[in-house]
Amino acid sequence: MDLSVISPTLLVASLMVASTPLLLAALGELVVEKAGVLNLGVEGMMIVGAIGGFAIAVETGSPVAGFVAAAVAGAALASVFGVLTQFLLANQVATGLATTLFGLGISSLMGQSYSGIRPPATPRLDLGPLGDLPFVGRVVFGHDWVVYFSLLLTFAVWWFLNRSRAGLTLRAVGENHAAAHALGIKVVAIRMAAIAFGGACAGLGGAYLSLVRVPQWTEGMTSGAGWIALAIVVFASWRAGRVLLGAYLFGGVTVLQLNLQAAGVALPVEYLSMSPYLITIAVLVLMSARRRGAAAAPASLGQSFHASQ
Amino acid sequence: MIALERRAAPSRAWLWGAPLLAVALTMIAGGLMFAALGKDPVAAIRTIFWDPLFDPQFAAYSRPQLLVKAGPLVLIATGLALGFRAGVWNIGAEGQYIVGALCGAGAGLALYPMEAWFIFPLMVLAGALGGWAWAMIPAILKTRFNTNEILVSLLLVYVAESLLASAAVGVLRNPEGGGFPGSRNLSQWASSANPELIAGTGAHWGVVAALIAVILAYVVLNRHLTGFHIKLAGQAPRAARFAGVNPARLVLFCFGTAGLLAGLAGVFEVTGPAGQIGIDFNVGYGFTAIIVAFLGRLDPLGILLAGLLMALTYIGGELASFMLGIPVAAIQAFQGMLLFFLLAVDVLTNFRIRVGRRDIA
Amino acid sequence: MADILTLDGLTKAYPGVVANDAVSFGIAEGSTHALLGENGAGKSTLVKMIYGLVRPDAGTMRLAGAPHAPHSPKEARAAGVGMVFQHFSLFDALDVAENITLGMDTPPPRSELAQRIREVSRAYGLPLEPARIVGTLSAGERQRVEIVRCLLQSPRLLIMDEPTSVLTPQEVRLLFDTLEKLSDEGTAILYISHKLEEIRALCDHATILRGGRVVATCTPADHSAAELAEMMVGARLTAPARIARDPGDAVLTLDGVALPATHAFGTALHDVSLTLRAGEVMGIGGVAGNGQDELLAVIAGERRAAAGRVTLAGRDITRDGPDARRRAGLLTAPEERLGHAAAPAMSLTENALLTAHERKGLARHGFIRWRATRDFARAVIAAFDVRTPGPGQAAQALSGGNLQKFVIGREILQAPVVLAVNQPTWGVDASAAAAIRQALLDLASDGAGVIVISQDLDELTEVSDTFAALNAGRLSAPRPMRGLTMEEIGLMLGGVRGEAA
Amino acid sequence: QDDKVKVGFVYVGPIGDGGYTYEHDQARLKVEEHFGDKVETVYQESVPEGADAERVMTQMALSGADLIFATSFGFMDPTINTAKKFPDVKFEHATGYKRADNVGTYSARFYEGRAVLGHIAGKMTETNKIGYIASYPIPEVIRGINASYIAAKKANPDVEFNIVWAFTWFDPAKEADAAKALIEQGADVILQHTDSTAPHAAAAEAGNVIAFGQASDMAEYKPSPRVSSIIDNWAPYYIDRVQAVMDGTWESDDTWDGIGPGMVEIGEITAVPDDVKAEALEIRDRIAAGEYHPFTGPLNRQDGSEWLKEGETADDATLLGMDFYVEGLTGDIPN
Ligand SMILES: Nc1ncnc2c1ncn2[C@@H]1O[C@H](COP(=O)(O)OP(=O)(O)OP(=O)(O)O)[C@@H](O)[C@H]1O
Ligand SMILES: Nc1ncnc2c1ncn2[C@@H]1O[C@H](COP(=O)(O)OP(=O)(O)OP(=O)(O)O)[C@@H](O)[C@H]1O
Ligand SMILES: [Mg+2]
Ligand SMILES: [Mg+2]
Repeated sequence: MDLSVISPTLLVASLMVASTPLLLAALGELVVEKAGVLNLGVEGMMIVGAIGGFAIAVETGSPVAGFVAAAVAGAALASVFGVLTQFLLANQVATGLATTLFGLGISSLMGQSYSGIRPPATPRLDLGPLGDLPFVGRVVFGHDWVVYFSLLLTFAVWWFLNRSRAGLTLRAVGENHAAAHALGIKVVAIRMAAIAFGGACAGLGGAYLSLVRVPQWTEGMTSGAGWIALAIVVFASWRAGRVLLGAYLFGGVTVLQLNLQAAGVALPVEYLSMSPYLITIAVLVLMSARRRGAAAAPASLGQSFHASQ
Repeated sequence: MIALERRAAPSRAWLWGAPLLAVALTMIAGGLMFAALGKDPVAAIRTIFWDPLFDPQFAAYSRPQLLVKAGPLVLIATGLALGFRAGVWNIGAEGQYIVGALCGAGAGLALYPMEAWFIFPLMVLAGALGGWAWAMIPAILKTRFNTNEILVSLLLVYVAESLLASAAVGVLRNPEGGGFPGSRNLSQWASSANPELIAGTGAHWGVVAALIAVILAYVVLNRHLTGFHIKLAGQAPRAARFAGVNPARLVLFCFGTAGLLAGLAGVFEVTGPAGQIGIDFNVGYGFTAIIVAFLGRLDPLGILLAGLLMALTYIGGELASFMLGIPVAAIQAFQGMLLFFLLAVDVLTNFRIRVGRRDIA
Repeated sequence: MADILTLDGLTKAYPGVVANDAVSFGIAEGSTHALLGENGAGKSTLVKMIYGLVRPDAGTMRLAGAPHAPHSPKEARAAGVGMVFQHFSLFDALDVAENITLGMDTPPPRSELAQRIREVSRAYGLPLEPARIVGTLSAGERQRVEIVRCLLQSPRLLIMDEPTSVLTPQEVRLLFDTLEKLSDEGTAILYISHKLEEIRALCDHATILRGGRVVATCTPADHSAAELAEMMVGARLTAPARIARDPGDAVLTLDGVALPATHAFGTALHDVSLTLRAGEVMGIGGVAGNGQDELLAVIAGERRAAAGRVTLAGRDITRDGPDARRRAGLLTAPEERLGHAAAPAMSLTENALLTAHERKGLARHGFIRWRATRDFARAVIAAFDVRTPGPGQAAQALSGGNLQKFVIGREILQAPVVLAVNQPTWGVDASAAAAIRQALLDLASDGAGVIVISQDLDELTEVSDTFAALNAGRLSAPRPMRGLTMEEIGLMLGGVRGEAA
Repeated sequence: QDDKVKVGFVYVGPIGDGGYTYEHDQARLKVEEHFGDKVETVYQESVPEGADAERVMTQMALSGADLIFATSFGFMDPTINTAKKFPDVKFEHATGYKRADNVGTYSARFYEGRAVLGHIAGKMTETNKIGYIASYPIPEVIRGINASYIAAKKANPDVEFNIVWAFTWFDPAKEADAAKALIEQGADVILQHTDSTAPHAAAAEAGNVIAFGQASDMAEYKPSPRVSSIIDNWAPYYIDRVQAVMDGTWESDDTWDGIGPGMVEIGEITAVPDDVKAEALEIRDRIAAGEYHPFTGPLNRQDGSEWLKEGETADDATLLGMDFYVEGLTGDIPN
C-alpha cells in the first residue's frame, strides 16, 4: 500500500465532478422543500433529465442544448407531480415515489435507441494560463462549465433564499401556508414554480451523469443518486451552503474510498464501500447532537394546502 | 371556474368508486401508450388485469402468486403505515428487510445441517429481531440526538445492501457452491423451509403473517388506545403529549414494529420464495411498500387491497411483457400511471368539484 | 361624515351554513366601528370579504365612493384596507422585519425598512426589534408585528379581528392609545371583539350580527355591556353566581417547583409554591409569557418538575405522567384549544377519549369502548350546550366558544378533585364565557379545587377566592381575592411578592 | 397448437444494457433470423433473481415454451425448481453448476479472452500500472484477474495490477469514479469486469490510457481508448440447442466453450503497434487451437505455495471454484 500515489489535487478535482450531479439535484430539492413541498421523485426526474439531455445532445450535437432539454424534461415530470399534489391534493410522499417509478419506466422507454452511443463531449473550459497554476489550476480552473454552473447555482440559491424578496415569499409559503394565503400570497403558484425549478435542477444533475460524468446512456444509470440528493438536503438542514458541503462530503468519501482501494489500502472493501453512508450519518449525528432541538425543516413541509373560498 | 370544495364528510361512494375510476383511466392512458408502441392495447390491458386472474392457461398458477408477491408488500406496508400515521418517517424498510433476512438465514445456517423443528421458529425470531434492531438505529439516533430519521433510515438501506453483498460472497456463502456467491438454499433444507402451506394457494407463512399483521393493525388502530395515540401524535403532536403520549417511546414503537415486520418479511422470503441469500436478494419490496401504504390510505384493509393490486400489475405486467413483447420499461411506466391516477382521483373522496359560481344557498 | 366603506347586501354561504346573509351597513370616515356577534355569527367571514380573502356570493361594497371588489388581499391593500387577523398570520421562523415585508406590496430595502419599523413602532408606542425571530415573541409582541405591518401601509380602513383576546391589560391600553391616535389621524377602524367593556370605551358605532344577519346597530357607549350582550344573543344573560362554602382540606400543593425553559426564549419556573383547598377557586393572573403555559404543563404532568414536589390530596405525584394524574383526579385544560386541548381533525368522540378514558373507564385493557365514549361525548355536548350536529363532528368545525365549552365540559364531567384551566374564555363570546365561568364555580361548590390561570382580571375578580400573580416564572403568595384593590393586584403582577405587598 | 418451437429467454438486466444482456438478446435475434418462422422467441428483461425468476419461467413454460434459456447465475435454483414442474420443457442455465434431466448448463471461458487482453495490456503499459475494475469476488471474476495478470506479466515482467472492487455489475457513475481513481494513480491501462462503458469515457478524457470492451465490443470507443474487446457470442450455441430440440436430440449436458468454438470472441484490435497485434492474435489462435492454456505452470499461488508444475495446466474444477490470486498480485480478495 502506498498512499503517496493518491494525489490530493486530483482527488479534489474528481470529487468535484463526482459531486456535481448530487449538488444540482439537491439544490433543486432544497428550493422545493423550502416552499413546503416534499418531492421524493428526484430519482425519477434525474433519470428523465439524463435521457432527455442525452437524446437532444446526440441529435443536435450540442451538449448545451442537451442540458437545456434535460432541465425541461425534469421540469415537465416535476409538473406532473405538482399538478397532482398542488391541485389534486394527492399525498406528496406517495406521489413522489410514483414519480420515481414512472420516471424510471418512461426514461428507459425513451432511451431504447440511445444505448451504446457516445454523446458529444462537454469540454473543459479553457481558462488559459490559470489552468496551469499548481494545485488550484487543476482543482479550481480545470473543469467543464457545468461544475462552475453548479457552484454558481449554489450561490444563486443561497442569495435567492436569503436575500431576495421572492425567496422570502417562498420561505414564507413553506413555513405557514395558511398565513401566506391570508396575506394574499399565491401559495399554489409559488409551489408550482418551485417544483418545476426542482425538476429542472434534477434534470440537469441527471444530464451531467449521462453527458459528462459517465458519459453514456444506460437504463437506471442514476442508480440511487436521487435518493442521496434527498438525503443531502436533510443533512444540510435546509441550507444552501451546507448542501454544497454535504454533496462534496458524500462525493468526496465515495471517490476517496475508491482511491484507497486502488492504492491497495488494507481495509476490508465492504467497509470502504459503506463508508460514504456511514460517514454521512456520523457527521449528521455530530451536528444534530451539538445543536439540539434546532428543527430547521420548513414547518409546512409535506402538507397539502387548500384555500377554502 | 373550476374549484374544489371540501366535503363535510368523506364520500363513501367515492371511497370505492375512485380506485375503479383510476383503473379505468389508466386503461385508457396506458392503452394509448401501448398503441403508440405498436402493441394491441386491448390485448395488453387484458393480459395485465385479466389473464393472471382468469385466463385458463395461467390463472391456476398466477392467482396464488398474487399472494406470494403481495405478502411481503402488505407485511411491510402495514408496519410502515403505523409510523406514517404517527408522523414517524421510516423509509428504510428495505434495509430492515435485508437485515431480517440476513439474521434469519444466519441463525439457521449456523445450525446446518441439523434437522430440528425449532430451527425455523428460531430463524423467524432472529429475522424479526434483526429487522427490529436495524430499525432501532434511526429510532435511537432520533430520540437521543434528534437526528433526522428519514435520512438515517434511508442511508442505512445502502449499508444493508453492502452487508448483503459481502455476506453473500463471505460468511453466508454456500461452502458447497463451488465458490459462487449465495447461501445454501434454505427452502430445500427441511428445517428451514417455508413452503406453501396448502398446495396451490401460494400461501406460505409470510402470507399468513401478513394477514395476521393486517388484522392486528386494524384492531390496534381502530380499537386500541395505542392506535388512537398513534393517530393523535400524527395529527396533533401537542395534544398527544397532553394526552400522556411519550413521543420518544412512540418513535421507538413505530420504528420497532415496522422493522420487526420488515424483518419478518425478509426471513419468510429468504426461506420461501427466494430460497437463498444472494447478492441481489432484495428487489425493492421495502420501497414499493411505501407506495402500497399510501395507496391503501394508511389503513390496514386498504393496504391489503393495494398490495394485491400492486402484485397484479407486477404479475400481469410480466405476462404482457413476454407474451406481447412489451418492454419492461413500458410496464413500469404503466404502473407509474396507475399510481398517478389512483392518487389523482382520491381527491374526489374528500372534495366536490364545483364548476362556475356557487348558487346562493 | 361620509362613509369610507359601505356594504350592501353582502352574502356568503358555506356548505350547510350562510355565514353572511345580506349584510349592509356603513363605516364613517375616521370612526371606530364595532362588529359584534356570538362565535360563528359571521364576523370574520365578513371582514375577510372586505380584505379580498373571500369572494362574496352576492352584494357589493364601496370604498371611499369607488366600487370595492378585491380579488386578493393585495388589491384590498392597494385600496387602503389593512387587516390584523384573529389567528395571527405570522411566520414563526422568520424575523420581525421579514414578517412585515411579506405583508407589504412595495417594501423598501431592508435597512430602510428596519429604520421605519423602529420609527413607526416607537411613534405608536409599540416597540419592536426588527431582527427578533417571531417564534420567540410573546402574544402581545406578535400582535404588534401585525399592527405595525398594517400601519406601515398607512391604511384608510384598519380591520382588527379580536385583537385583544390575547393581550394583557397593559397591552390593551397601549393598543387603545394607538388606535385613538390613528383615529385622530383619520383612519377608520373596524373592530371585532367579545370584550364589551372595551367596545364601550373605544367604539363610536356598533353593528351586531346574529346568524349572519345584521340584527341591530347602536352607539355602544349608550348601552351597558349586559345590554350589548343581550342584543348579540337575543336572550337575557345572568351573571355567574356561586354558593359560598368554607374551603376544605388542601387538595393540591406545589412545593418549590422549578422547570427549565424548553427553548432559548421560553420561560423557566422558579420555586413555585401554592396550596389549593377543596372548594377553592384560585385565580392566577399575569401577563402572557410569564410562565402560564409552563405552570399548567407542570400541573398536568405534561412536563416533569426539575425540582420541588407536587402532591395531590397528600399523595406525591411529582413523577407521575398526565394519565396517572388524571387517574388520581387532577385534570387540566390548556390555553390552546385546537391542537393542544383537542385534536383539530378528530371527532368530538375521539376528543372525549383524549383525556377521559382513565376516569370514565372508556378503555378496558387498552381496548376502546367506542359506544361508551360516544355516550360520554353526547353527555358533554348536552350538559354544556355545545352547538354542534353531533359527536361525530370534527373539533375544527366547531366555533371557538363551542369547542371551549366542550373542552371544559369534558374535564368537569369527569368529576375532578382538582381542575386547572388556562385562559378558559379567550375568544369566546359573552354567553359562552358566562356559561364556562358558571360551570367552574359550580365545580368548586361541589367540593373540587379549581385553578384558573387567566390574563383577564375581570374574569379573575369574578370567579376567584384567592389570587396569585405569575411574573417571570415566579408565583406570588396567594391572597384572598376579596378586599384586594386593583392597585395591589397591579403591584403583584409587577413582581412584588408576598403578603407585604 | 402450432408446430413452431417456442424458445424463452430470461434476462437479468435490460436488453439495453449494452453489455451482458444485450449480447444474449443479440443471440436471440440471430436464432430468429436463422430459423425464420420455425421458431417463436419470447423474452423477459430485468428479472430479479429469486422468486420472480421462478414465476417468470413458470409462466413461460405455461405459455407453451419448449426451451428456456436462463441467462444468469442467480437463476440456478429457480431453474431447477421450474424444471421439476415441467419435465417436458428443456432448460438451459448459464454459468451454473446444477443440472437435471431437462436442465443443461453452459458458460463461456472468458478467461481465454482475458489472457489475450492481458497480453496487450502488458505490452502497452508505459507506467507498468494496470488498473482492474472488478465487480464481485466470485470465481468468474477472480479467474479473469488471474488470467490477465499471468498474460500481462509474461509480456512485461514489471507490471503491477491495482484492483478496485466496485461491488456492482453495473453502476456507470461508480465505474467512472473507479476508473478515474486508477488513472489518477498512474494506471495507463484499464481492464474491467463490469458492464458499462464509463471507464472508456474516463480513459478517453484522460488521454494516453487504453481500455477494453467487456461482454460486448463497445465499438463506440474505437479505435482508442478501446483497443480490443472480449465479446460474448452466444448465437452459435443457442442455434445449436434450438436445433437439437427441433430434432428431438436435446440432452442435458454441461458446455464450457471458449475461443475455439466461437463462444468467446476477441474484438478487432485497433490502435496498437502491429507486432503487439500480431502477438495477441497468435495467442488467440493458439488458445483456439488448444495449443496453449492460459493457466499453464509453473504457477504459484499468492502465498508462494506451488499450484501448477512446469507444463501442467489447470483443471476445470479448480478454475470453476477459483478463490485465490496467483503469485505477484497484491491485496486480498474481499470476503
Ligand atoms: N372556510 C369555511 N368553510 C366552511 N364554513 C365556514 C368557513 N369559514 C367559516 N365558516 C362558517 O361560517 C360561519 C361564520 O364563521 P365566522 O368565522 O365568520 O364567525 P365569527 O363570527 O368570526 O366567529 P368567532 O367569534 O368564533 O371568530 C360559521 O358557522 C363557520 O362555521
Ligand atoms: N370546512 C369547514 N367546515 C366547517 N367549519 C369550518 C370549516 N373551516 C373553518 N370552519 C370554522 O369556521 C370558523 C372560521 O374559521 P376560519 O379559520 O375560516 O376563520 P377564523 O377562525 O375566523 O379566522 P380569522 O380570524 O383569521 O379570519 C372556525 O370556527 C372554524 O372552525
Ligand atoms: Mg372570527
Ligand atoms: Mg373564527
